[in-house]
Amino acid sequence: MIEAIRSAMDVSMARDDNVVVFGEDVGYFGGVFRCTQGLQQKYGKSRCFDTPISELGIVGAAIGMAAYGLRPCVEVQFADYVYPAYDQIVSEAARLRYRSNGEFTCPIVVRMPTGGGIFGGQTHSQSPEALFTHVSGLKVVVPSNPVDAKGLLISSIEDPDPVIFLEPKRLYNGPFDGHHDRPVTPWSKHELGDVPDGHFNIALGKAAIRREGGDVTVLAYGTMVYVAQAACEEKGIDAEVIDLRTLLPLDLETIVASVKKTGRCVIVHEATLTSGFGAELAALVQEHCFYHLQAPIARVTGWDTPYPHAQEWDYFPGPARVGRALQDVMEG
Amino acid sequence: MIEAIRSAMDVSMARDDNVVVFGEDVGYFGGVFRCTQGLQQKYGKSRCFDTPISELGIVGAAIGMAAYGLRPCVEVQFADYVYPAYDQIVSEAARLRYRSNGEFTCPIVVRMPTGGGIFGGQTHSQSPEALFTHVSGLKVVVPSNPVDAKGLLISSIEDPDPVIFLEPKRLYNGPFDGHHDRPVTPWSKHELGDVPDGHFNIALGKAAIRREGGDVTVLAYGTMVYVAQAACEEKGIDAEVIDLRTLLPLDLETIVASVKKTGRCVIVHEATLTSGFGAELAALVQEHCFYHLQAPIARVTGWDTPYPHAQEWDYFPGPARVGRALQDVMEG
Amino acid sequence: MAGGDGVLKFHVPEPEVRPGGTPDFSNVPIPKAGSVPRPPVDVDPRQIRDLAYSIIRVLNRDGEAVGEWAGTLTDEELAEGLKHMMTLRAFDTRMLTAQRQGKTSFYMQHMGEEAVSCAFRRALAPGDMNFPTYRQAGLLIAGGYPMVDMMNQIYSNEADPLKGRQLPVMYASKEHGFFSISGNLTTQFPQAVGWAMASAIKNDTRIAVGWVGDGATAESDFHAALVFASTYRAPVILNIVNNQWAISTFQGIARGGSGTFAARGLGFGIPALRVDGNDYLAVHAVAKWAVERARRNLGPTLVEYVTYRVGAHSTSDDPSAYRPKTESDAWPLGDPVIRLKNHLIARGLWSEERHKQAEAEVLDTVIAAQKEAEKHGTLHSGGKPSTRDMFEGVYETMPPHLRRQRQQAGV
Amino acid sequence: MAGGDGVLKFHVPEPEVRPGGTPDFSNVPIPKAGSVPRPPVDVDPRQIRDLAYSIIRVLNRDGEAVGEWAGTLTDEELAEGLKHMMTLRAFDTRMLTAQRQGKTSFYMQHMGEEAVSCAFRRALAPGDMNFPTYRQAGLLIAGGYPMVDMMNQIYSNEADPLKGRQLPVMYASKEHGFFSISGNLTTQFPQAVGWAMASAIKNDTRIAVGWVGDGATAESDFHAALVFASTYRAPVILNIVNNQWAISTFQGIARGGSGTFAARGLGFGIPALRVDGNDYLAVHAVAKWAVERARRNLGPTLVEYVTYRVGAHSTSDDPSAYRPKTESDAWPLGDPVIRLKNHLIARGLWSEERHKQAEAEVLDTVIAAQKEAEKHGTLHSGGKPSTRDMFEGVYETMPPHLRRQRQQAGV
Ligand SMILES: Cc1ncc(C[n+]2csc(CCOP(=O)(O)OP(=O)(O)O)c2C)c(N)n1
Ligand SMILES: Cc1ncc(C[n+]2csc(CCOP(=O)(O)OP(=O)(O)O)c2C)c(N)n1
Ligand SMILES: [Mg+2]
Ligand SMILES: [Mg+2]
Repeated sequence: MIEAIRSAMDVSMARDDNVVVFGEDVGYFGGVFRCTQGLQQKYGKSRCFDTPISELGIVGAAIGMAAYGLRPCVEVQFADYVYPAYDQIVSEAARLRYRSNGEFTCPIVVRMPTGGGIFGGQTHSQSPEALFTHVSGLKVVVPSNPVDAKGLLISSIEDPDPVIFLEPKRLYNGPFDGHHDRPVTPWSKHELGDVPDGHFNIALGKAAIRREGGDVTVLAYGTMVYVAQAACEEKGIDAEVIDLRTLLPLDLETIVASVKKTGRCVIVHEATLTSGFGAELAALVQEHCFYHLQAPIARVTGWDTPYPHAQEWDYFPGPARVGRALQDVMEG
Repeated sequence: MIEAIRSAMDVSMARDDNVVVFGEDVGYFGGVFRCTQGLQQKYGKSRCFDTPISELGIVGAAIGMAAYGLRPCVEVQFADYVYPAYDQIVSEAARLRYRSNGEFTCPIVVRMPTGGGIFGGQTHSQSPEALFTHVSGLKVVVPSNPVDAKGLLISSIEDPDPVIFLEPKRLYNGPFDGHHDRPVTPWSKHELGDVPDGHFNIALGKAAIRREGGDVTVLAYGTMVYVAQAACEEKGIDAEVIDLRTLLPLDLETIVASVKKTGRCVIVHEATLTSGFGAELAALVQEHCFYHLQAPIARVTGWDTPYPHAQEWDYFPGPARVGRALQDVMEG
Repeated sequence: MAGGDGVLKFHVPEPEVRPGGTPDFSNVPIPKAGSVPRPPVDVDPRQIRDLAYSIIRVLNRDGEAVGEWAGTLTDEELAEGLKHMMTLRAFDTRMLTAQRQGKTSFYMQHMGEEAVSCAFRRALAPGDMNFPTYRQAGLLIAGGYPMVDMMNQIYSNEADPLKGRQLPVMYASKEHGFFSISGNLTTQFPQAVGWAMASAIKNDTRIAVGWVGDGATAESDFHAALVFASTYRAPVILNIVNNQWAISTFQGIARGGSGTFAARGLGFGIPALRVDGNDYLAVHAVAKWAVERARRNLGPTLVEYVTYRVGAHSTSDDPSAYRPKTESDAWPLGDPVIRLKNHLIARGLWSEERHKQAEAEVLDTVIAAQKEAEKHGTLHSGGKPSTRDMFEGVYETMPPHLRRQRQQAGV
Repeated sequence: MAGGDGVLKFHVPEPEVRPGGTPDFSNVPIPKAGSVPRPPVDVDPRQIRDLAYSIIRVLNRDGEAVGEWAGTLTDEELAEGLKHMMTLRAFDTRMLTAQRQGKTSFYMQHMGEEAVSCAFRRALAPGDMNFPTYRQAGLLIAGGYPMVDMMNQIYSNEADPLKGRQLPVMYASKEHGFFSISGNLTTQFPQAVGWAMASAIKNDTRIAVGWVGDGATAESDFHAALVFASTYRAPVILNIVNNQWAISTFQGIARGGSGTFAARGLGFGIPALRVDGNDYLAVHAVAKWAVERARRNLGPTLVEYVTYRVGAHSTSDDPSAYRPKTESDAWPLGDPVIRLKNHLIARGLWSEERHKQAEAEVLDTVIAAQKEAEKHGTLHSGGKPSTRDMFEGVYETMPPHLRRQRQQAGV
């Protein structure tokens, strides 16, 4: 997935010289996850460069650049470190078009690795997507595979509005399904790891059905798409697994059609439960599918604690927990 | 309500000289809403003082002071300006006890005026509570009347953990019910405006039933408690109105008991809809009361736009909108 | 509160006087006009550290322009500058009254600080971009932005260019080099640096200007701006308007022990100048110097304008609660309008009579604009932006959930 | 990328050399040991601005302690200091290996920077509080915190004082004046100032110390800390450990055009000193000076320690991708352990033989601690903190929703 993300930036930089890429360690070194490797060499230091360790400065400068007419695609080294930039994102990037009635706009992308599963402890594992989905004016994207990562990132860079682009770092090397004791299959062996060269778009705001099924709808994104699929296989449940891909704006239509068909719904995310994005999903599903629901909507999520180091796999909502919830909902 | 809040700090400072109060303009001047008026005079500049305009610094310093053993109660001038302090709140205050296994703790209160209705435009009107309810380790309190404001603030100051204390500024002078074209009754004429002298507690985590009813449960907090009550009166609906008071931890028991009784639920808040706290409430209610619900849970909230200036009353979820939702749910 | 021997004591800075006391600025060192030399623009910043602790002044007490910084403006420009300041002052007076009359919710005036934004604006070229705060409307007035549009914005009326979405005075105009004002302090400062970086990345010639108040320098964005400006040698001017007060807190709370705000630049190797903000000529001369530096790839400049906020912080504020009512009379740098007027009179280019006449003309223009604006409505009466407008412009294309909500709202 | 005439150019700082090049520190001015005078602690900060641009050094090339900053430590203290640094180095070596053996997930070493935290620790009194980063374990080693407990934390084992909740090396000990380390850079800096303010508010005598890396000074929290420290004259020492590198970015990216990090303090009127961070004696002397200032209500001090990160940033990093492999050999300030060793030998207090013996002893102690720790398990084997522990301590009292979740988890 790293190559796909890099390729998205490469393609975008080649097509539009207003696209600039910067962040901590992204220039000469190519990023701690190597997502920007080679871009400085190829496009020069004016197009891809290292920044001081100031997420506020990175996003603040990006907003100014966007107001000038550039299309900055910046990296926050870990999603856990986005908070210093939160004011610039919420009060500025998200509001600029509205408050200036379009005099100034803010086509920026803020990329950040998200999620746990790498023994990163509480400050290298967080999933803060719900802190952005509450902010009018932002778009929030979470790819689950290389093809999507590339197509969605290109669309995000070309989008006229600010996009928060969360990259599940546990997926960088393969479709991790939560079975941490088994080796992960590399993307090269996966259909969605076969990334087309050159430019292509995947539209923001469109979900993808990863597994069709009739008995229950599973709503997931990022790493949880694979965890959910594994749980369905293991339990032998005829579940429909929807990969949301974009959380804001949300593809409500696809969700509602599926739940109306299945009558049951399980929501899975790695972020903590309370006020997580699953809450919004549950609220919407019950609102739009109330008369079709045969059981309460279940949420399987990270617990409401900071992400622990040693107890990583007790914390992570793996296939066993998802499987139990599926069963409960089927029996509910 | 301003006097009640001031009295809570006064009482707490008198009882415990580890309680210190500071923030922008809170010292000599007594705060732009006058909530700290007289405290510097009474307790001296070491206990109540002005700070530089740095919300990050205010909360960061408060965390250090709390680690030392003080109990800082700080003011952020408007909730809209809390974002520069967001990293200190989320990554530090909320995590300190957990990550240090109790070696260091963080008994701080961050007070801030919240909500709109004063023609304050997008940066003096926001209701960011959901950005805090997603953060494990925080408590989130929203009082709706002077008695509660005092009792809850005293409890917050005495709480061993960090508390975000949101003061609906539209309630400072009286129980505003959303009828902006009518004069607001002052608190002196309201039962809950009669604030006892001296020390008393209202426990965090306990909701209050403001209006008993059998047909539908309305979940609200802050200003919306009065809007909801007005809507129920006007529509003549036998609704039970629950004032949540504390959003985190939530009094789920009271909520579930009520919805199981009424079979219907309307949630009201001023914050934007998507990923607002209403989403969490809806998710919980459908989970715990699924088999009792007779209609979809409705949310009446601020629209998913920044808070506009001129269109304030089109934006504000007033009694008319709440009334319509009540009717819909009754018919649902 | 002072501790006993050997124990720590807590220090909180206090202004010299509080209400009831006698205003006293005798501790503020004011160098003689013309006494501060003007270094070449490519000077090594280390050679001019002193400029961060002094005050560059051009107009002396007799209204003469003296010293090396004098002479950057023609007679016509000076006369026009006076008119700009007078216009801004008249504009403020009318809008303050309008607010009191309930025609809008809020207003923020510039009294005493008119020279800063009006004179600075003159040093810029078309295409340069300001990232202002709420107290630089002089940039618009001096830049020829229509007053009617400003008023339409203040009234949130049907002709408001911002469609009623923003608090009064939060103007935005790309064409006039005026970035959208934010209610959140200091966020514009790193944005200005980013804009300047973009201009350098594109090998453009346009420069950016960031503006911030004394109080707002304490915000973290200030640091990010200086770090990025210093590292990338951005073509940006970072302006600090030190009008002595934040809201109720005097400048010492934000400044701490550093003596001046300009000094903040020294830690970043950024040339830092302090200038008499009530001296139209000095402001212009310093602005010109800094603009030339930026334009010539010499990097950022930090400028502190020493001035005084004569009025209330905003219409929501009453300064008599925290400072002596007569403090502004004691302010040693005088009034910018009177000082420029006296200069023109001293040079035989102006007279008291002509000034009165100009005042009347300016007032007429402002009143005419106001009448025109009020045709489009004021906040609570007449035409207003639509509820539909409220749902527009959150994104370029309205997403489905907002369409649903607009529908629910029935508009 | 340089633009043509008259157009703007974008500047990005670059280190002198990259992999493949020959390391070169010839542009780093190194003042002679003993050449920087020691001012009285109550000096006016304005008198000592030069100290922010120089380097205070005590040990000269011949291993002699020279100049006004010499003489703050007894022979025994020096010998003990050497042992502390050797212990820290041995500890690092063992833990690096343990990480490679899969006994833990992550480790961060101190190679080359041992003098900074070890010598500083000596200048503190019981009750003082450090707000460290992840590269000051010397504070614990020199402060007598049990190595076994450090290892238990690193292993996240059943005896981990932090119950497996934290990433390795994120220690916390109130008793040992070591605030809980955060993974988020620089957040501790304003907290240190707050702690110091609290101590002053309570008329206590204890002081606080904030620690930050060169790269992390760019974060906004740095500014907040300096603003608050300056305004309230907090009894705090603000330490910047400049080890030349952040992760892959050299110090020039964070520092920009200011020449030094110490210079940042000048804009706040805070005395700022720069010291040879590889000189145990110099670090201690400067620490003592700053501690005395804080204790005597003279306010904050900013200190920049000039040192070099010899190892990788962390076990997740490989520096050969961004700097010449031999760069550390060229570092002009030498190795802190060897320099102190040579000093003791020069003074006849130590010998090569004795050193070898001490090395062996130190290693034995570390190995013994490691054996002890491993009895309690390592990250993936043996005893570990319980799943129940995971749910505890989010709040003092577990709220109902966490109780429900713990129940769901079946623990
Ligand atoms: C982030 C943030 N915090 C607080 C405020 C509230 N506030 C508005 S203006 C102001 C004072 C600013 O003072 P200064 O920077 O000196 O500017 P001046 O008003 O004097 O021009 C304050 C505290 C705000 N708007 N934004
Ligand atoms: C807020 C935040 N942003 C980014 C990071 C990732 N990060 C961890 S250490 C580091 C480099 C710090 O360099 P420096 O301050 O020089 O300290 P050193 O490692 O050299 O001791 C970075 C970028 C982080 N931990 N926190
Ligand atoms: Mg001011
Ligand atoms: Mg470093």
